Amino acid sequence: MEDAENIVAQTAERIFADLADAQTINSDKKGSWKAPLWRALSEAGLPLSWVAEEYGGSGATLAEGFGVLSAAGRSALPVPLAETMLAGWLLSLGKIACPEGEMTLVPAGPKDRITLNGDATLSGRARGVPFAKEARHIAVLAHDEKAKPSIALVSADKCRIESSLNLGGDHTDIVTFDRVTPVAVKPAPDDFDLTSALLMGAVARSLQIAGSLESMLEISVRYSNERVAFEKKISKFQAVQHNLARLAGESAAALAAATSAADALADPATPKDAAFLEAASAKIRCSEAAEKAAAIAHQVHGAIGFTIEHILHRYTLRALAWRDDFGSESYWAVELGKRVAANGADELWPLVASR
Amino acid sequence: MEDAENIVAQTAERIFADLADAQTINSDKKGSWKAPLWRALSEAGLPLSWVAEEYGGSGATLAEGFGVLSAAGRSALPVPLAETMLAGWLLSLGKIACPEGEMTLVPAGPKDRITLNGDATLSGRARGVPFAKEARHIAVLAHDEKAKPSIALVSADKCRIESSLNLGGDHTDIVTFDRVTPVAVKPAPDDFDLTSALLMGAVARSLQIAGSLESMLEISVRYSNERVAFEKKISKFQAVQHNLARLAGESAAALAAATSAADALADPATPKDAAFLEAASAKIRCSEAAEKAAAIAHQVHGAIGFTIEHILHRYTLRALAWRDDFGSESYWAVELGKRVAANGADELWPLVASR
Amino acid sequence: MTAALRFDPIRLPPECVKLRQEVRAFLAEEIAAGTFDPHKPNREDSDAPEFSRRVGARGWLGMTWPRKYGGHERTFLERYVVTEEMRVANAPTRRFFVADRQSGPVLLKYANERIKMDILPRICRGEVCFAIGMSEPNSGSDLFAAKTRATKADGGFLINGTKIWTSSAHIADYMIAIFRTSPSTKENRRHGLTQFLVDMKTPGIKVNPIGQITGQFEFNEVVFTDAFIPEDHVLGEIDGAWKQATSELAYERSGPERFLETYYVLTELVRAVGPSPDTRAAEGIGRLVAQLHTMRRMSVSVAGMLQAGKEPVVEASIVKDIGTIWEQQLPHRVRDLAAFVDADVTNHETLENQLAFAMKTAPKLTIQGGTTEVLRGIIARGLGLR
Amino acid sequence: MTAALRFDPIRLPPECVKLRQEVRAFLAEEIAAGTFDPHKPNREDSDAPEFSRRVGARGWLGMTWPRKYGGHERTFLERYVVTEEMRVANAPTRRFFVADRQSGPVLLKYANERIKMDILPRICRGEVCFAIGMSEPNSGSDLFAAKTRATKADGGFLINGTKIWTSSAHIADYMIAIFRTSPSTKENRRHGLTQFLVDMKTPGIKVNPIGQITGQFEFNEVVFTDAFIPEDHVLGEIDGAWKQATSELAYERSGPERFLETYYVLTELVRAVGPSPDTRAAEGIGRLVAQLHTMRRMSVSVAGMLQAGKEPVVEASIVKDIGTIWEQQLPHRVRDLAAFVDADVTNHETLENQLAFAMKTAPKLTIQGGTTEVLRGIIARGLGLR
Repeated sequence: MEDAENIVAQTAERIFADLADAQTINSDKKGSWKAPLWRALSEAGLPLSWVAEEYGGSGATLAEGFGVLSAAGRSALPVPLAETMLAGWLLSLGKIACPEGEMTLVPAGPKDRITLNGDATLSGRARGVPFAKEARHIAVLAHDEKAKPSIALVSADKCRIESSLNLGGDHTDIVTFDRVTPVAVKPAPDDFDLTSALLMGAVARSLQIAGSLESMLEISVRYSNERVAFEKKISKFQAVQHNLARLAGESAAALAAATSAADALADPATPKDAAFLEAASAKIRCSEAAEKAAAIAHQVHGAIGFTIEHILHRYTLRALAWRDDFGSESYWAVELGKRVAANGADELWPLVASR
Repeated sequence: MEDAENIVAQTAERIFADLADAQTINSDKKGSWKAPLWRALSEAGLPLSWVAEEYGGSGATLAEGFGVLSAAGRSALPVPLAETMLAGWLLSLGKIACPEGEMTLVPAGPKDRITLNGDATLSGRARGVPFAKEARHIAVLAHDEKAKPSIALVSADKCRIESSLNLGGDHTDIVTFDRVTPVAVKPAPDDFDLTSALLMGAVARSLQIAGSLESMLEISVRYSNERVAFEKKISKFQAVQHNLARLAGESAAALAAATSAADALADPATPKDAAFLEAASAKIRCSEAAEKAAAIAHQVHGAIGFTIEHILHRYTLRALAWRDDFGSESYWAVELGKRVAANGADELWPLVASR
Repeated sequence: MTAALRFDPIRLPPECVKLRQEVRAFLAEEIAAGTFDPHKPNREDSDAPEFSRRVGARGWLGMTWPRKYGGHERTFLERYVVTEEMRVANAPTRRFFVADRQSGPVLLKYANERIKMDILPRICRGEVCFAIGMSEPNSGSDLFAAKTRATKADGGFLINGTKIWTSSAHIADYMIAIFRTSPSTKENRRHGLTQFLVDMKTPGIKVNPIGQITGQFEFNEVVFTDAFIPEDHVLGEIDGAWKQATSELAYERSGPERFLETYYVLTELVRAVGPSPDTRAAEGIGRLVAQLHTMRRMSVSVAGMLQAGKEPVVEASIVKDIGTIWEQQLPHRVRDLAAFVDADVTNHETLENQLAFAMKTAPKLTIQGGTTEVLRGIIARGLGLR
Repeated sequence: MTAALRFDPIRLPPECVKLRQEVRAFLAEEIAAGTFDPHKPNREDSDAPEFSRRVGARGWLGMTWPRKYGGHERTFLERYVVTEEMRVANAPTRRFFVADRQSGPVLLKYANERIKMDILPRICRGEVCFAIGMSEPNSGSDLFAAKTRATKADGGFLINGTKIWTSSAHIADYMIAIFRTSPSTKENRRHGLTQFLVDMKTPGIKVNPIGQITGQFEFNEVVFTDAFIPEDHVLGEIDGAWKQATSELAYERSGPERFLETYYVLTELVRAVGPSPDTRAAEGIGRLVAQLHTMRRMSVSVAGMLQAGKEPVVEASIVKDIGTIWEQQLPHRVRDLAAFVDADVTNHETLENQLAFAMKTAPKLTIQGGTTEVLRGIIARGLGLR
């Protein structure tokens, strides 16, 4: 789907432009931007984009929701929109009605294992759970002792939450479930597992990273056309041009990988192996791009980009932080590599060429 | 030791200039340069630099011999000078008198295991043995069934040699010892093992790689100051300047790592751990530099450097090929990493700062 | 956005899936028949004329061209599928590749009807081989420094000068070349070059093969001495080749051949490590596959733009920039990852041979058909920096 | 050789070995006493004045300077050992580092005797902190675009303008700065700047801290409004600062601080993987250690050249270019290698915190004190390319 046709994403983009301007947020030490922004997003139905109307959501398509996430990345949005969308998506798979307010989800990484006990309580610990501290509810994928997966809705105040911040200054917390009684718990769909949940999260983060890279490119190009050194615009130096060309390349690769993976997940006809390749590759490639792109964007900006007052860090540090969520690039690379090897050399090209 | 004070290296350099000119060798399809070159090297006593006079050598110091290898690298020398020197060094450690003519040595890599049988014959196979096909004798480190190491001198015509060529077109052969009776066999010195032999070979190759990188830098800088494109010398383009600056950096790093390691091995006071760090690091860093430097040198030269007539490939392809000998950079990196980890985090800095 | 870079996801339509199966079946037959060995990229494949004809007979040359010229009016995406399958199989495409990719489209756009009716159907049948005469001894990346002269003569032009690095000139039937018809002007240094169709059988053309470090003889020096070219072999505007060059090069910049040139070593690595690699090898393979997949999706996306009638010069340049650097480094990464592969695995020698050839091929990948430096300049211009 | 780059191996003499033990013992005491925590590079260490005095008392400041100015006439290699041990221990050196490394040597060379006798001994005792006033809001890498004016006044100069990115200005006692005393000339755009010693207590100087993305306040904007500097505080030639800048910057370019800035994450990685890492982690650590060792040997070699009275500008620039890129990428490589470290290892949180801080520090490493682009330009000049 082209963003131009995606009205949901356009709505989001408009709200971000009005209420999540990077410079305004950066200058506002009191966080007074936060409540109006979330209110506007909620009123537009965006946090529950992926929840059917019967469950209290706005029933957008996966593709439309993915467009929202790209836009959120371009804005380096510091509220749990992606997390609430993902939580809503997970709850919908469990046919659980969605509550209002900020949500997040578990698993946030491949080591998160939550147990559904015989008495229908949840036990376990999850690390690096984005925005847990700001969430009212948590959508959880849990497994019983027979490894059968269930989806649960948990009130955040029932959990122990150890607070910490990621590189970008957003919450990434440790959540401990100590025989927590969920608000609701239902069986997960057939075939749904930890990997399915992580892949969806990985694609969400890939889109956000790609979006932030688009913005890094834009503000770096603009800065290079303004800043003068050695008596000319720095954009006229071949070294700067080539650096920006590389940044454009990384941004383009991230964009291509992320949107292709989103399209693969949005297409019900995509074979499972192809979806895995797409989603894992997106997270790997976007994360690799984040490091290179952030380094170039900072290099082009020089000292000014290193200040807290400049908005550049809003994009660079979030892009770097997002690499860690829902499986790092190293994790997905090992998993992808193992699959490729297990399938054998002669199956590699058919897999790559499957879409 | 400064090369300026190293008369042995200066002698070598003079012979290379006279009889191993890269352009002459490159144009000479018949190999008629080879016999006079080897004759001159032999007459100057260079192949047996590291052999004491009592064993038929010229008794140069380790440092002097290392200087010869740097010069050989700068000339991309395609005869087994380094190998004969190493073989002579190994035989001397076993107090075995050296024969005349080309030699090579085994082990050439970490997987080469040669057994000294009860009947004093040798069995086993070694891969990637440099110049085996052109060698008259092979110096061998072998182990008996109790893992006690011995040094042996073997006549090459007693071995089965499967011929192949490395990237640079020099021989790198598979040598099979099938109950071969050596010319001589003696116990190795205490403390001497496979690793000791490989480290010495690794430093030799590091010096050769570093030397070849010096030449790549020199001819690339010269070419960039001659070649005109877009109406100016290509050396005036910032992109070319920065590429050559990076090439200079890689060349400098290789040179520093290799000469430092050579100095460490030449200094009897160097602790064993420090010698390992130096030699392994040299091989790792020089090999990494080879890839980057070769890519840049070719990029600067454009299509002309891709032709068989131009001398560039003599340096680039040999530097790349030498990465494989006496343990690749991956091999040494794993070994070094294991040692560092086994010693523990708090011992890392003391090791790095030990010289 | 300053630069509206777009790489929309393309879902290959069903006809592509079907076509891919046909191409694979065809290639399997050819391999079985001994036409080529997919594991040996380093063969001299300069003369596989029969293979070319069979590819043509399948309708896989001139796929997107009008039927009246022997084409098949199929999509760029279908053409893409054929190209990538051929490339991955290491099929001997040299004889027809340039004609199909570059020369045919130029003729379609600039040649007169008679020439089009004569040559294009023969390209589609796989009967003719093309070369491209751009570089000269003193003009490499800087095409507009070309000096080889086309002097007006009765009914045509006399060509004098030398082209160099001309791939396949030794087996080519035709060359499309740029020659100097006027001096450049102060206002426009790109002025004065004209594009010509050259029949390689013309008297006064001498082809001298140049050896490559790979051991192959793939490119050539081509010396013109009073070689006569008829007037109607001018392609496009006299003195105006520079206007034609940009769009033409777009064809060159983003095809699957721009990142698959050394792909074979990756397949062979997967074979060598076996079904249960350690974490080190698994991660390395996973990253390489993710990078490859991403470039392919970018490249497919560009094919989609071509199909939609766009001229995605910047996007195509990005694919080539990233792609060629990737395929250049690939053999070195594979060598690293294969460092601990047992020398006794069955494909060890194949892998070693492939690595050696790929490493020797590598340097040219970021030079030929637009260097890294030129590509980044194009991208920078697209970003509004120059 | 076109470029006679030399990096001769240096064997640190016995006095260095002894000195190193003394420094380590001293630092261990300081750590035990709670002066600083070597595992916490992210503290605000701007004010550790007592530590500075104790370092001075040990004779480790002004080590290479003449005794008459409070120095110790020891070698550059001894100074090197002290510097690297302090850096690796994450000791709070900010207060004295600039004075010892850069400002003192400038004063030694260009200040009058009275100033030297006044200030240098105090530097050696660890009593004074220096800042360097180079960059301005519109002149970053291009120092010669500086506009802050020094206007001749009775007995001295009046300074008006703004310096920026001035590290430690908020705690500094003095600044060495360049100000414009004349316009640049057509023939020499570097003409017209003069170097001054500025007492930071001078009326008319306002220091505005600038927040960094690391959360620290380390650099500042410094605004001069009719700040008076006495005539004898001119350092070197009026209008001729450009002649002094090159050799001065050499001090900045190759010290161990140029590749050890994020070193702590490597130590912590080794701790986290434990004594028996898998092949992936072992290889990664091995390569990083080899790269680190190589840079250190290069850097020691440059110290040896300084000791021998040479001015190894190109060699020093190479060390800084390679070193800063390495230390910039190091936290990312360590993050990769630590990807599968168990969250329960004892130092997990330390490693995580260190990685976060190192990643935020990383961008500045290739910008401060000579960007990558500037360094490569210097190297290119040394190679004879410009």
